[in-house]
Amino acid sequence: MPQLDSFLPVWIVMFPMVMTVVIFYVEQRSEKMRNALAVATSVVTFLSVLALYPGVMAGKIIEFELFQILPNLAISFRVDILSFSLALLSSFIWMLVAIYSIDYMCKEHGCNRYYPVLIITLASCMGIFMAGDLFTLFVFFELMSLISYVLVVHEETIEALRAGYKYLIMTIIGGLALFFGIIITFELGGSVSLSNPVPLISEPSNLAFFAFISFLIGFGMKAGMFPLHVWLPDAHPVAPSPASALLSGIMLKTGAYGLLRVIFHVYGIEFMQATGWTVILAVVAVITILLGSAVAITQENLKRRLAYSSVGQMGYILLGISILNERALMGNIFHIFSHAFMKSTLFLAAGAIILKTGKKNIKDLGGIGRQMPFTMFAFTLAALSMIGIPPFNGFLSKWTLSLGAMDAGVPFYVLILLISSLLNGLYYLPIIISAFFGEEHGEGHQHQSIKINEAPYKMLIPIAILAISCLLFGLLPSNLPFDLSRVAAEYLLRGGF
Amino acid sequence: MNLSQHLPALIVVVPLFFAFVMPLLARWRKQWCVPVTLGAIIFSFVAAVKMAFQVMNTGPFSYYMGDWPPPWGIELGIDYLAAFAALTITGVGLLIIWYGSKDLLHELKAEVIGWYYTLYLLLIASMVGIVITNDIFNMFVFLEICAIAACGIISIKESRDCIEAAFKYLVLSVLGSGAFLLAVAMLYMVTGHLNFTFMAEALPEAMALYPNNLLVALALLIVGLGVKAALFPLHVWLPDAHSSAPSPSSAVLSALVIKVYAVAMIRLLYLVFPRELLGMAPVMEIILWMSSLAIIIGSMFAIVQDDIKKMLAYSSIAQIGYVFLGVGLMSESALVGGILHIFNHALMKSMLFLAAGAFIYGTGVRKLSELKGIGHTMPIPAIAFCIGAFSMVGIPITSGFISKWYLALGSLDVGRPFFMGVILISSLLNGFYYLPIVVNAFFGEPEKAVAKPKPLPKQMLVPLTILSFGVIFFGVFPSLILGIVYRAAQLLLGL
Amino acid sequence: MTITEIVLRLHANSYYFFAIILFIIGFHTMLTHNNLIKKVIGMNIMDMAIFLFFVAIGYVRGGRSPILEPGVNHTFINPLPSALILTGIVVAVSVTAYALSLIIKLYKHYGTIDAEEIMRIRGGGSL
Amino acid sequence: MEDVIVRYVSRFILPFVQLYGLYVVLHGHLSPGGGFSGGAVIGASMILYALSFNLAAGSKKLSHDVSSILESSGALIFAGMGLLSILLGGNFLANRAAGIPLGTPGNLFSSGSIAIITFGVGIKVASTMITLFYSLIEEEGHSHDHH
Repeated sequence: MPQLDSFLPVWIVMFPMVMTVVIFYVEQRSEKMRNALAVATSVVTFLSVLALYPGVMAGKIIEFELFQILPNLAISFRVDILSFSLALLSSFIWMLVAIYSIDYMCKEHGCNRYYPVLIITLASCMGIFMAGDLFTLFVFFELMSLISYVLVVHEETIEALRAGYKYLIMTIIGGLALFFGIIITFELGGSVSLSNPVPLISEPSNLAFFAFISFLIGFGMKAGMFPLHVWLPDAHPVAPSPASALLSGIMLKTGAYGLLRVIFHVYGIEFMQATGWTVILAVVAVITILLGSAVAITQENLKRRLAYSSVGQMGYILLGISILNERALMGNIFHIFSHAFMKSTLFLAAGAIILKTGKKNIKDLGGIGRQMPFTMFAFTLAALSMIGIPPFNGFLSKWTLSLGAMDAGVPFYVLILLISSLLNGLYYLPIIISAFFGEEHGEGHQHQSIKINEAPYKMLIPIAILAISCLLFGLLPSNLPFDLSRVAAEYLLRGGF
Repeated sequence: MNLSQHLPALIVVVPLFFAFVMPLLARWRKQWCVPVTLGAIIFSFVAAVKMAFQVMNTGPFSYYMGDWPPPWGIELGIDYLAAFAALTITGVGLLIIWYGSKDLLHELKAEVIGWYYTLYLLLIASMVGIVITNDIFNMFVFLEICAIAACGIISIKESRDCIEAAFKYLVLSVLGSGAFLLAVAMLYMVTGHLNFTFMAEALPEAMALYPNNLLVALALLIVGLGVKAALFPLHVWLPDAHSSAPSPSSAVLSALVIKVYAVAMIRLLYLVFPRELLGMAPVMEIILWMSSLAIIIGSMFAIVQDDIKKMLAYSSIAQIGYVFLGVGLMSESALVGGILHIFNHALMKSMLFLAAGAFIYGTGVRKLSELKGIGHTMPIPAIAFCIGAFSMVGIPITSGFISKWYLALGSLDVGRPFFMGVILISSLLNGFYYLPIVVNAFFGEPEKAVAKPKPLPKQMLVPLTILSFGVIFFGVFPSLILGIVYRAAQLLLGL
Repeated sequence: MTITEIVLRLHANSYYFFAIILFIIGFHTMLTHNNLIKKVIGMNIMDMAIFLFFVAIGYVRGGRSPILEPGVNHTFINPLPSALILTGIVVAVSVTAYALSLIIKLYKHYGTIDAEEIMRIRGGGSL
Repeated sequence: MEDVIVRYVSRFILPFVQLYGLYVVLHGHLSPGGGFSGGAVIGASMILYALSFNLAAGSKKLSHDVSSILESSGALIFAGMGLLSILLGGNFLANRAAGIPLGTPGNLFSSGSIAIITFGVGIKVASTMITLFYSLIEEEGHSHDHH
């Protein structure tokens, strides 16, 4: 049914939006209904995305124009293999996080604000991945960025508000930079559609360069690119853990996704190779990797350490984009998957620990592995994957990335990846070691008698699924994310058609 | 008798007529004041809608007062710009006074409320008059009525600040009018006409003979209208006047009154003065730089304000800069952006002022720092304020984005990305002062007066809701209004 | 240009010349005097200068007011500027009245009509 | 003010002043002058009366209320004539084109709606002058009370 197909993207974006309103009304009556609806919405969204699978794998590109805001400037949707992959990933993780939230958030205040926001950010995130032109992408990007502000400041502590303000200002800066880039693209190309048969900008010029830099700032801000990462380590830790998982696991990736679209659709690969502008991206990516990993070591707060680790990991993805060959791209897209799985596992596990013990600092976590073995086991799996130990998915993505770097003749990048993995080891392993073998100390010592249980099963199941995915997608030579990454990379290099 | 053919006259005369009826009503039938005022403005609004449709279907048309054809009689010319501006004025004006019908009760003494409606109707009539007249002296008369009525709706609240602000405004306004009248004299001297069309025909010839005369006239016009439109650096009167006035007055002053002068200036610069004259002196360059400074400095001043209405007033200075930026760039997109911003800013700023008014009405708090948590206790005005703020920053799907889009496109069209940078920097600055308010409103514990506000009457909530809906609606479907704006810009540029 | 020529030209344009001088006097009064009443007077002088300028445009030397009488043929002045200026005068009168009433109110609030004094009482700002 | 000379003189000249004002208003369409000049003369005469006798006496002759009603009605006459032209099928303020009889040029009752409009303007101007005077005087009185 071709008809149904082309409406699906609209449905996927609109359904959560409508449900947001529904939830908003329902939550006045019943909390249970609210939670159920939130989970149901994310499940339905995930299934709807999944329904796109046959069409997309057959190489079909679904396009649908909703309406034109201005001449040549429409709200339109377009699903190709790359959109599909990321949408699938996001909706999947969103679903798990929604389930996780039910128990995590039950003790938090302001749930009536949290759930609608959770669902509408899902909608806008789907909108970003399924946008058919840069303008739609921009609209949903801004929507997501602004609304996730509410997630960031959910705790309403002074710390959170301060981090939120930083986040908000950076978002505005990023949004304006994107606006700048998009309008130059529109001026030069006459359109901002992603389904243009040829790249929108074909002539290098000052304006085109400005636009590139603007896109880099706009999307790089979101992706936590150096030097625009400053908001990230503040904003991610202060959010509630499920929200941190989404912020780090998914929302960072929208920036990378945007950059992919810009490089392959707005400029085109030949253009990029000819001008060599990606060198800028490569340089900042390298700095981002080293900086993120190195600073993470010095962090005492667990979630803050995870946030810095995200900065480092986003550096891999940006580096992958800058290399511009098939294997690097493949590694890069696969790393989007891997990092999403790993980082959400880590944040959700951290959340479970915080919920049960209230401990946020790493030095207090000694012996926690004996009290919450299951959670800590999942944490360990993800952390090992993060370091890049085979056979986890983190290893697979780094491996592919390195191969790509070798193909491109820059073994230097491989060295960077190695150093960074070493640093990752330096900051993840101590947590694990002290959790399982360390002595319990600190404030918790007096309350030795209080038995700390595992988190409720509604929280454990998502953690388990994610942790197992880390292992599974690394272990199996041919799995769905890997295939998708491969096809998407080929597709992008073909010029995106 | 076919009423619809007399709409251009009636749209001005009906509010004018009821303005004079109002003192009588205020004396004997107080309860009729509000319905009659609303009725008169609704009539004008319907007339404006009808004229807009007519102008879109059959093109510009004119109306001869007293059946005297120009150049002898006064001609009212309904072109795209006029219809568009009339629509904006009457539409937004209607919502503001609807809101005002309740808000004024607590801001003004009971015995002067009738007079307020008189002044308001005069103001609406004169603003519509300014935009639809095709006769420069007629324009001057309407300018004066507008100036006095505008000062009147400030000074009617007899507080110290209001009287003082009104006096300052009046003096500067009179200076502006004087400059305008002198310019009219100079133009009449060399062309012998007062009608725009005839003047425009005679000017090229006159320019060859008396270029200096025309340059002086042009300078006087820009200064005269610039003072009234608060174009930087002639804005000194605006912050006091707009912040001290009663909220509906602030809304109408910021949203409409300063725009009307911009419309007058657009008409004179583009339709009357020959293009070569604009080439002789760097007029457009000057306007461009003045507006850029207005945009940046207005926003910067707004950041340091602690009074909510004063902040909005400074923001208006920046926003009028956008309109003039569009005028100065002289490209189609930019002009579209500038003209569209007249409408968009009218929506946004009236909404913001009305929301601020609602805060003041409900809690009596004017200080930004004390408005913490207002979003919990007064959700509708706070959400309206939030939408307005987003629109000011230029977040997509709000109407502010559309005008910024066109302005930026226009500055690229003429190859001057610098001015796009100005727009973006000012958007950022807007973010700096609007967003903290929004954040404070929703993420803070209400204290003292903010915790227990007076409930807002429906007459205040409904206009606010309509305006905020409008901001979103025209952000998503700008094409409804863009058609007429495009044609206006094309007509002005002679495309 | 010799002095005579300048004088002759000034004489030919004497109305305009004096209008401009009046304008400057008015403008100067308005800007430099602190007394609000004097400001209003300056405003009026300025307005009058403009009116003079405007009316002078329509004046024809030796012309009469244009009342048509059968059989008599005269040079007439251009009545239009005069008619327009009548409107201008009306406006000036209303503005003056309004300004004066505002000054009365200001006096009521501040007990002075000196702009600087008012500024001092308010503490900052300008009038 | 209790000055006998002023009172006597003003009582003597007031009728002439008013008559002259009325003349100027009514001949507005025939000769120089018109609603504004004539109205100003009439208004001035009323102000003179109020000044030379006293405010209370002036108010008795023409109270603030009445003058503001006259003020509104003067303007309404103007606008009403304009609307009448529309009712008669012409444009706003149309005179002959709307079919209003013009009469013989030079006669007092001629020139159609212009005469009536001039009369309306005369009323408006005269009453406005008086209202302004009253308003300012009353305000002044208030401010003296205040201090």
